[in-house]
Amino acid sequence: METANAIEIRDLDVDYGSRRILSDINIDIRQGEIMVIMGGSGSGKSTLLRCILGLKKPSAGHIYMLGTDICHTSNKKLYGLREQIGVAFQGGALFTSMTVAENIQLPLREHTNLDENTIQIMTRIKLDMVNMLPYENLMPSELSGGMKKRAALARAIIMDPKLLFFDEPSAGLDPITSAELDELIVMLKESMKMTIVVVTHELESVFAIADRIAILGEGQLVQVGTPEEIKSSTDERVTGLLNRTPRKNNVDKDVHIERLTRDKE
Amino acid sequence: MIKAISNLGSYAIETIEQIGRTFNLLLIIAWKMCLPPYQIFPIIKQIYFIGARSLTVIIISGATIGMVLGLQFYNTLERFGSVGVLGSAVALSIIRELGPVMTALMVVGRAGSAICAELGIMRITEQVDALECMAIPPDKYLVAPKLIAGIVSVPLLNFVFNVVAIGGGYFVGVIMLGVGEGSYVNGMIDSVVWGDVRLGMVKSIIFGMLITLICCAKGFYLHLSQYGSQGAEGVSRATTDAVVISSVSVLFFDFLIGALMS
Amino acid sequence: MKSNLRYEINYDVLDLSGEIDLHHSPELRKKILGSLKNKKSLLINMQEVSYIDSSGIASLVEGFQTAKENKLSYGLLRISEPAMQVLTLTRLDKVFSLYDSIDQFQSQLQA
Amino acid sequence: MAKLNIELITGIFVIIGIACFTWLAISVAGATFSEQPGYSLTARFSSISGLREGAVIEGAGVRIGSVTAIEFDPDSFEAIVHLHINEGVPVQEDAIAAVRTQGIIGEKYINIIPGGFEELLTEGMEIYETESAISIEDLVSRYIFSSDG
Repeated sequence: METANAIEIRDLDVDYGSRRILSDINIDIRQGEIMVIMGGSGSGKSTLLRCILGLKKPSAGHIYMLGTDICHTSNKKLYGLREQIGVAFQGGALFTSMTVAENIQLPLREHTNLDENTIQIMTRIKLDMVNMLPYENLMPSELSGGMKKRAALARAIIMDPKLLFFDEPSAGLDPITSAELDELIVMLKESMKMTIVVVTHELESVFAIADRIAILGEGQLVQVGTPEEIKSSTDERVTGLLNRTPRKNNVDKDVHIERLTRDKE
Repeated sequence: MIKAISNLGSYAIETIEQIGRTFNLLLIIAWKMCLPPYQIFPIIKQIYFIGARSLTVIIISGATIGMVLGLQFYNTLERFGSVGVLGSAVALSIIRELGPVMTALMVVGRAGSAICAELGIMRITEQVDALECMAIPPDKYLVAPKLIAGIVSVPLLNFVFNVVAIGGGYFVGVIMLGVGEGSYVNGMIDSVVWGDVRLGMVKSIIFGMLITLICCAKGFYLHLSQYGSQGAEGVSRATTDAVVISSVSVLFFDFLIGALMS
Repeated sequence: MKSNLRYEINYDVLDLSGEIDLHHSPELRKKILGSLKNKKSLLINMQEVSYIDSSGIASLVEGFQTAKENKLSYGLLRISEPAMQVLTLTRLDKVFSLYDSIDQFQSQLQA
Repeated sequence: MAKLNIELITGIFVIIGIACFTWLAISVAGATFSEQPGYSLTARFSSISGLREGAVIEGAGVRIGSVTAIEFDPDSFEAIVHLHINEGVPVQEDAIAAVRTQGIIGEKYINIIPGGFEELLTEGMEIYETESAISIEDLVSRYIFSSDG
C-alpha cells in the first residue's frame, strides 16, 4: 500500500552506551520529495541515517519505510525493501577489489537474471548519467574523490530505486562538481520520481535541492520545514547554522572548571 | 587499583564476546550456505588465494622441515643403532603431527592475516554497510566463500606438505647420510597406517575451518571490538591479534584432537 | 506489462502498455529481438507505457543496435510522458527516431 | 586476473593436493590395505607387548604376511592375534609363532619357525606353539637371578 509518505519516523530514540544520541525524532518524508537532514557535527544526523537504512537498531520508536516498520520486521522483508533503495555513502564505499563497472553491476548480478548485454548497456547508461563513462574499467583506488562519489551514485541508482540516500554527497568536492551533483539529484527526482534523503551540512547545496529541510541539534529535532520556513525561523540554533556563527560557549566558570578537572568516568 | 581490575573485567568480557561472535558467525554461515543462490566462482577464487598462492610457501617449508627431521632423527637413532627406522620416524611424525600444524601455521601467516586485513578495511570503509544496503548479506557474500575455501585448501596443502617433507627426509637420510633406501621406504610403508593419515586429515580440516573462521570473524566484526574506532591502526592490531589467536588455537586443538582421536 | 505484436507487410508493430521494470524487461527484450530476427523493421508503440526503468530502456537500445546491424528501420511511436522523461535523462532522446503516426513511419520506410 | 586462469591454477592446485593424498593413502598406508591373496590363522600369546596391528610376519627373515587384528581373551588372559599369511606359504601344525623385536628398540614382529609335521594349517586354524614377547626387563632379571642363584 503506497502511503503518501515514503518514510515515517515515529518518536525515535537512539542510545550509544549510556549517552543518548537521538531523542524523540518525528519526521515524515513524502513520496517524490527531496528531504535534506541538516545539523552540526555531533547532532546525530549520520546515526539517524544509519537507523533509516536499518544498519542500526534504535532503542525505541518506529521507522515505516514504504509501509513496513523496518525496526520490527523479518530480515527477509528488510532485504526485500533494500532492493528498492540506493545508498551513496560519504566515502563512496566502492569495492576496491572490483572495477567501477563491476561495482555498479553487482546488485544486478545478485538480484536479477538479466542478460549480459542488458546489464552492460544499463551500466553504461548510468555511468553516462554521472559522466563517468570513460572511467568504466578503472579500479576505485585510481579515482579522485569526486569520481568515487559519482561512481557510488551510479551504483546507488543502477536498480532505479524508489528511495535514494546520500551521506554528505558534496563533502570534499569542488564547487563545480558539487553543483553538477546537485543538478543530477534534482533531475533524478523529477524524471525518475525518486524520494531522496540527503544528509549534509553544505549550505549552498541544501537550498539548491531541498524541498523540505529537517534540522537536528544535539540529538533533538529542531525544526522541519520548507527552505523559506527555515530561513525565516527565529530559533538561534537554526540561525546559527544558517549564517554560520560559531557557538558561543557561555557556560559559567564553576561548571567549566569542574568539567576540565574531573577524571574520565 | 580498581581501575586495573575493571580493565581486566572489560578485557574478559570483550574476549568472551568475541568468542561468542565467532561461533555465531560459524552458525550463521552454516545456515545460510544451504540457502540458494549458490555461487561457485567466489569459492574457487578464494581457494586460489588461500590454497594455490600458498603452495610455494608450503613446498619450501615442507622440504626444509623434512630435511631437518631427517638429520635430527638420524643423529638420535644412530646412538641406538637402529637407523633403519628413520623412514617411519620421519613419516609418522610428519603425517600425524608436524604436517597439519605447520601447514596451518604457514596458512595463518600468509592467508589468514590477508583475510583479516581485507575484511577489516572493508568494514571501516563502509563497504560492508554498502553490501548490506544492497540487500546482499555480507556474511554470506564475503565470509562464506573464505571459510569453505579454508576447509578445502588447508587439507590439500597438508598432503602436499607431507609428501614434500617425506621427500626431504629421504633426501637427507638416504642420499646424504646413506641410510638404506629400502629400509627408509619399507620402514615408512610398514609403520604408517591409514589411521595416521586420517588423523592428519581430520586435524587439517579442523585447522582449516578454525583459522579462516577466527581471521574472518576478527576482521568482519572489527567495528564491534575495541579496535573498531582506531581506523587503519585498529585493522593492523586486529590482524596481529587474529594471527596470534589462530596460531595458539591451532596448537591447542592439535593436542585436543591428538588426545581424543588416537 | 502487456505487449502484443501486430504483423504488417514489411514491418511489425509492437504495442506496449503498463509498467516495464526489472522483471518485465527480459520479456520485452525477447519480443524485440524475436521480431527483428525475421529481418522486418520494427515500430514500438509506447503510448500506454506508464513507467519504464533503465532495464527497459536497455532492451530498446539493444533493439536499436540489432536493427542498425541488419539495416532495418526502428522507431518509437507516440512516446508517453514518463517514458520520454527517462529518455531525456539518459540522453537517449536524440538517438531514437520518434514518430507520431504509423504512416509517418511507413513513408519513411519507403524513402 | 582473467577468470580462466584463476580456475586453471586452482584446478592444478587441487589435482596436486589430491595426488599427494592418494600417494599417501595408497602407497604409504596402503600396505595394510591391499590384501594380498592368502589365508588367516590365529595364535594365542601370554604377552605380546608392543606388537601392533599391521606388524610384519616373517619366515626366515622374509616377509610372508601381516598381523590383521589383535584381541584380548579375558577368560584365559591371553592375547589372540589374527595372522594373515600370504598364499602358498606353508605353515606346519607344529610351527612356532614367536614375537621378536627388530634391533634393540625396534618394531615388534612375528617370526614363524617351521615345524616337522607334514600336515599344514589352513584358513581359520590355530598355531598352538607360540613364544611370547621377551621384554628386556625379563631378560635382564632372569640373568641377574640366575647368576647369584
